[in-house]
Amino acid sequence: MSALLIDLLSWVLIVVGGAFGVIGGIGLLRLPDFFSRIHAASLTESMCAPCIIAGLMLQSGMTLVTVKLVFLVIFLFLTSPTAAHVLAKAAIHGGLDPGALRDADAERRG
Amino acid sequence: MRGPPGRILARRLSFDLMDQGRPLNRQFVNFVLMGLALAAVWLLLSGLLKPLLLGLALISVLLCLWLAQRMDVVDAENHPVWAALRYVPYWPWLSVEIVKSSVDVARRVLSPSMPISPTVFEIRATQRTTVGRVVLANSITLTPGTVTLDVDGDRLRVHALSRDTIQGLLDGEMDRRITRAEGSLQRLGAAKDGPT
Amino acid sequence: MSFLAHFNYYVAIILAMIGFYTMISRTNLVKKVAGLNIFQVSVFILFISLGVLDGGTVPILTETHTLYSNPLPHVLILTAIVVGVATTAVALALAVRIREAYGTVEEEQIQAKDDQP
Amino acid sequence: MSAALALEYAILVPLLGALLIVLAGRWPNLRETVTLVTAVALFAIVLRILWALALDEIIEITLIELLPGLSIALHTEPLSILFAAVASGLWIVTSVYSIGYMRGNHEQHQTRYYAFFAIALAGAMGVAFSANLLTLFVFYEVLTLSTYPLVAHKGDENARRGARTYLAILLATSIGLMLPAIIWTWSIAGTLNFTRGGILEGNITAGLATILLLMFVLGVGKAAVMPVHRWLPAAMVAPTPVSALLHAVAVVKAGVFSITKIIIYIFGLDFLADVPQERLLVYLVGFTVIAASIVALRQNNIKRMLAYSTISQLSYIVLAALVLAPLSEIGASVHIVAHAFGKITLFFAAGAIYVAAKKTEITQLSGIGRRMPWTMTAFAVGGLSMVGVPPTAGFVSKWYMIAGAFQNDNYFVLAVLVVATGLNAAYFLPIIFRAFFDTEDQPPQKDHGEAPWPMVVAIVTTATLTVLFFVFNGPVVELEHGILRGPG
Amino acid sequence: MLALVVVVPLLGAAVSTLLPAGRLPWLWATAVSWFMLFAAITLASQVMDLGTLSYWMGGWAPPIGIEYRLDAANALLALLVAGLAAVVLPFAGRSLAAEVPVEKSPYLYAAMLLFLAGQMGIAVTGDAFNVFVFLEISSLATYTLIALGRDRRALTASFSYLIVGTVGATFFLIGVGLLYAMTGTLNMADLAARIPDVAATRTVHTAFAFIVVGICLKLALFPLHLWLPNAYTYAPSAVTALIAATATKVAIYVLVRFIYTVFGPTFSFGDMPTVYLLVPLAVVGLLSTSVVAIGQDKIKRMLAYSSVAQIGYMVLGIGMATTAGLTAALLHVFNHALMKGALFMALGCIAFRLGTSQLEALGGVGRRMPFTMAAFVAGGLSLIGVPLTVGFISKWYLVLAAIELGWWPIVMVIIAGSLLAVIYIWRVVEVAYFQQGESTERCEAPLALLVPTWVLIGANVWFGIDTRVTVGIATRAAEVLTGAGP
Amino acid sequence: MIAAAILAILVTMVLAVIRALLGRTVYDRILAVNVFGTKTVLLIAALAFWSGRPDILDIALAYALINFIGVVAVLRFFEYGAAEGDEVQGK
Ligand code: NA
Ligand code: NA
Repeated sequence: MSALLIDLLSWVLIVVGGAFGVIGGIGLLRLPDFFSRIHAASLTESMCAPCIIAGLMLQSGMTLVTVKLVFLVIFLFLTSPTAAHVLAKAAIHGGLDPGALRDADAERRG
Repeated sequence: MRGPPGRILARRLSFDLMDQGRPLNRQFVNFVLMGLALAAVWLLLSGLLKPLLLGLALISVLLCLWLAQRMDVVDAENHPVWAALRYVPYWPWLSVEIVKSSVDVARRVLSPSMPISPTVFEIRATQRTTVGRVVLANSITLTPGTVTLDVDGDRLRVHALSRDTIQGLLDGEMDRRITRAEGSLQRLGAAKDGPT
Repeated sequence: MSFLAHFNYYVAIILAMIGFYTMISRTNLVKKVAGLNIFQVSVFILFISLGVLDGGTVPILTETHTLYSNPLPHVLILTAIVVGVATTAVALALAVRIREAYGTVEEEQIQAKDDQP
Repeated sequence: MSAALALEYAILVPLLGALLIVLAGRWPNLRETVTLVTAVALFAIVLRILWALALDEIIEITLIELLPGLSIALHTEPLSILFAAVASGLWIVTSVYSIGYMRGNHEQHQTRYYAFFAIALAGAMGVAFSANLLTLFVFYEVLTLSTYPLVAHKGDENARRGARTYLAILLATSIGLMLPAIIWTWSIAGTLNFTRGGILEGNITAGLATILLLMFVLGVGKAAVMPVHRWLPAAMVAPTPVSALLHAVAVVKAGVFSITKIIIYIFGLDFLADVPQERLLVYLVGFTVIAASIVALRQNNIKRMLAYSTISQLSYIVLAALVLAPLSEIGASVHIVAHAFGKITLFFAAGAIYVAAKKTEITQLSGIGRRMPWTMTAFAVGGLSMVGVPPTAGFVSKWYMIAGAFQNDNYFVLAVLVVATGLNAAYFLPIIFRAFFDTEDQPPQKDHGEAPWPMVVAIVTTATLTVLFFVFNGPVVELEHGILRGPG
Repeated sequence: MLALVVVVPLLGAAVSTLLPAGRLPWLWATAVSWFMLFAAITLASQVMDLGTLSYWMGGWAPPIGIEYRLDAANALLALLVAGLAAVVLPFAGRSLAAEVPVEKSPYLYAAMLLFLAGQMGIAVTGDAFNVFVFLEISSLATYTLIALGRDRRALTASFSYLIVGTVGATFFLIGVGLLYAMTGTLNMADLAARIPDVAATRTVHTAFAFIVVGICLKLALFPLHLWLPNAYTYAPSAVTALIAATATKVAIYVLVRFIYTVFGPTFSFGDMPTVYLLVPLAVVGLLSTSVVAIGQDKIKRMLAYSSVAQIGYMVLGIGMATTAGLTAALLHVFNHALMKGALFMALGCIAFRLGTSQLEALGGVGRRMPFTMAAFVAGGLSLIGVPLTVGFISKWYLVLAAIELGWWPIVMVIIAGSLLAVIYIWRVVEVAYFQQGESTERCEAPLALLVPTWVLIGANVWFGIDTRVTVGIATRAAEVLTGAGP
Repeated sequence: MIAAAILAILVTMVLAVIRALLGRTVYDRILAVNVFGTKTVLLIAALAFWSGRPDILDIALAYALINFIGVVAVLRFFEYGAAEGDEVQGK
């Protein structure tokens, strides 16, 4: 019963992950400028990858394989934002304009 | 003796490994801890206990430590491993945030009209430790729809996919939670490393 | 079917061509190095694919599997990759030194600077 | 001193001399003494070897074995002893003359000059006593390289250009033709030793033999057979004693000597006799004789005229050798001596005229005979010897050449000899007449007499030798009959 | 011993990096090189009396394991590499101290030892893939060594050499890979045994083409030589002496080994048009690069071009496909190493004093540095091929081989090459001896440089007179390779 | 079912490649390449389960490492400006 449940859950996770991956890819194509595309990318990094890996974990159960998957997901979580950050910085340094700075405090009051 | 378990362990180690009465050497402790962490990683990844492989493991761990020491990435400051432990209570909330914003971004990407309004804005970070501030910046980047462009002092420059999603950040919910997580171990007497 | 039979060859050849073309056509030294790498990788792929057995699996011994693809090419290519990495490292180091000496890694500009001493 | 030892000394002594000359460089008198002593010693050594040969001792020594059957080895036979004797003997005279000339002209780098002169003599001795083609080639090149600094002696652009031509032609011919010819010989005969009757008979077709012979005749550039004669006029930039070395003592003699030796001991007279195409070479050389004489006829510069005369005289020797008759071979070898004596006299005279009167052109010589009687008399003797008029050495050799030509009924050669004699007379006699019987058109700027005494001594000696050889040629001719027996 | 000769320099390189900067690394490297010479001599003598030696790395049998294998051919090569190293390294001490900043010395000599290890490795290994690895080890060392040159052009020279060299090595690797695909082995002996069965396949033909072209890139056969002149010109003097003397020679050896042993003469010259590939290139390269050499006003560059020309001679001998030709080629490999080593070292002496190798700067050097210039002239005569020098011996054999085949035009080409050599050597001699320089005061090179240089000159004369050793080994090697002998 | 995941990943990779080719700015390309890289990691992981050889996961880890370093290195190169061949900063 619970085995079936776990299976089911893992399939769901994998499918969802896959779906978000594809959506991210579409975003990568559809979105108009570099800085918006970063968000599409982070969709595939922060959503797709964890979901799929989690699904796989449920597949493999309490084994070293799971541990490796854990390492994998931790590593991705540490690196992918760093990569995105470096990329954005480089782009700005390279002369891409992320857009004008809006007055944040005004926003908060409004 | 008071202090976090790691610190207590460390003090013990330092007393055993060094001649009595010497003041506790934090950097050395961090080395030992790092070494143990590396060894653990190796074991978990290889899962083999053949003497040859263990020997190789030892060699590579020592090599890593040597390199770390040459690059002096290991200093008296608290070890990221423990830093990571502090933020455990914060992770679930972050995960939920990620899921929510993912759905939102996905919606915007898929909807034919593509309702996006890219924005750049600044928020103020209230964390005292560098680690804390890094956690905030990375959390922002991790959550789809927002990315940290630049950190200078306590001001974070953020790019968002759409105006509507930034309210949460401006309210500083995430910032507050991180600061709390940071503080949560503080009460247990963590290292006082002021803002840099 | 014969096309698929030599699929790996075609891939290797195409990659080699790309790498070679990059090496020759680009005047930026770093891009030349990139081309060189692509060229080498094509050879690695060729080598590895030579060891494949249909139905064979990764040559990591376990109890459950019996049919492995030939490990020797993997070993050799591992060496070749190391050599390749070393070469790339030296090449990039040279590129950096050249940039310090000439202030550029563009061939024509270097040529120009040598011609007008 | 055993004869074999003497052979080695013949090469070592001049080299040692060169070393001592360099060491004594700072003290000119000592240096010149060393030169003279070495020259005399060498001549003595050669006489020792001559003596051994006269007693029919067979002397053959191997210095180095390069490859199996291929060695640097020395031996003696009549032809070589003749050449050696002439070269070493004339070296003494030339050294005396050099002292006068170099000091009289205040030349630079005299140490280098005497040192390389000695090395050149070592090379000449090596060529003379070489027992096989490889040895011949080695010392031939030693001679070439060691004379280069002598030709380039002045060091100005003009001298360097002349020396460049000299070296270029001699090396190009020797490396480009002689060396391949040698290697070819090796590959077909399996040996390079000079052997009586030759080593090629039966190993090579007549046609190829002609090509090989041509490669040798042109490859030995020092023989100055046209069209490889250009180096000789080019070398006129050298100081007169060097010209003497080139024209009389060593260099050109080494050339004709080598060719004669190759014809006799590599091809063999009998073998060549069966090679019809060999005539082609006879024509080529005959042409050289005539052409060179005509060119000489049209020169006004004394040394250039002498240079072209040398070219034609050398071709006499090659021509005689190619006639393949026993008597003509003797004529060839005797003419090596005769021409040496005559030509060195002429060059010494020319040098004396240059040092004393600073005159270089024939037209300037009017009436100089009265100011420099000894010199010009010697010049007359030398000239007559070139023409072949008794009582001079030239007559003897020409006699044997003509006799040889008759022996083989070779009327072409006969004709060449007659015409050439006429031409020689046509360019030597006028000079002699001009010198003695014309009157100076204008008096010279500085009133001069004879050149410094060492030069005069040298000139008179060589002139006397030229005359004496006419009378006492018996022993030499007798010795040269030995050619037909050949080495061991 | 067979393994030590490679392992010692490898470890030696590692040790060198740990040594303090200064003279110590140099002393260490020299010591290692002398050990290598000792080992090489022992091995060579063993080969000459016992025949082929074999050693399995780590006891693994081929084809999995790597076999080190020494016959007459690579014994000669090992002698050559070790001998040259043992002479050049003592020379390097003073010479490099003047050209390379001292703090680099540990890495400099580490690179030199790596280079030697690679060269030795190629010499002794019997494994095709191992050849590739060692080839790259020594090449990498060479790139870094060249880049140490004072002129910034050294960097670009090294870079283009790196690109070409790596492409060459990769071509070679492709060829080896294809051979492996066809035969399932990488051991040269096994390859030699198995190739005949598959010789007809297109794959083997492709493999042959890739290997030959790859090696020809490494050995700078015309027209693939364009990297060489700059590399030799801008490298530090001692480095140039070392690589000019050994690197291309080792590449030549690899070519010979593959054409004659691995593929075998019947395949290489029977099934493949090797002769029509190698001989024309050799001839054209020999003549054209000699002519180019005459035009150079930088003597180092002139000698570099002459090296390309000399490579032409060797390839010519290989292309003759006869025992005589191969003997000549191997002889010239050895002899040219001696003469070029000597010449570049003499040039190093000049550069050490005058700081340049420009022709016009040499006026009157004949008087200022008599012994150095004498060495240069002697080396030059050897290069020309004057008797009593090694140059004459190799030319003699080459011409004999050509005559044996009745290739008269080739004979003329060989001779012409010598004459061109006369011209470019004589340009130097004339300036050095018969032209006045602005300065005339004596500035002879220090003994530390002169002695090694003269040792090589001595070798030029010695092996030009006593040819038993060299000719003996070369003939034996040629017989082994062509299968004519045991 | 894993097949579905693999398929999805492949689709994503294709889309990324398209973006890499369309590019516009070099940074778009690098972004796409980075996505491609992380998807490769996932693909390897998925394949490990698909082929029943979880050992391959180590490769996935190694690849994740290389991918990250690669992207940073490339960015460093472009930030360094070597691609444009302008003067060296701070020299
Ligand atoms: Na590479
Ligand atoms: Na070379």
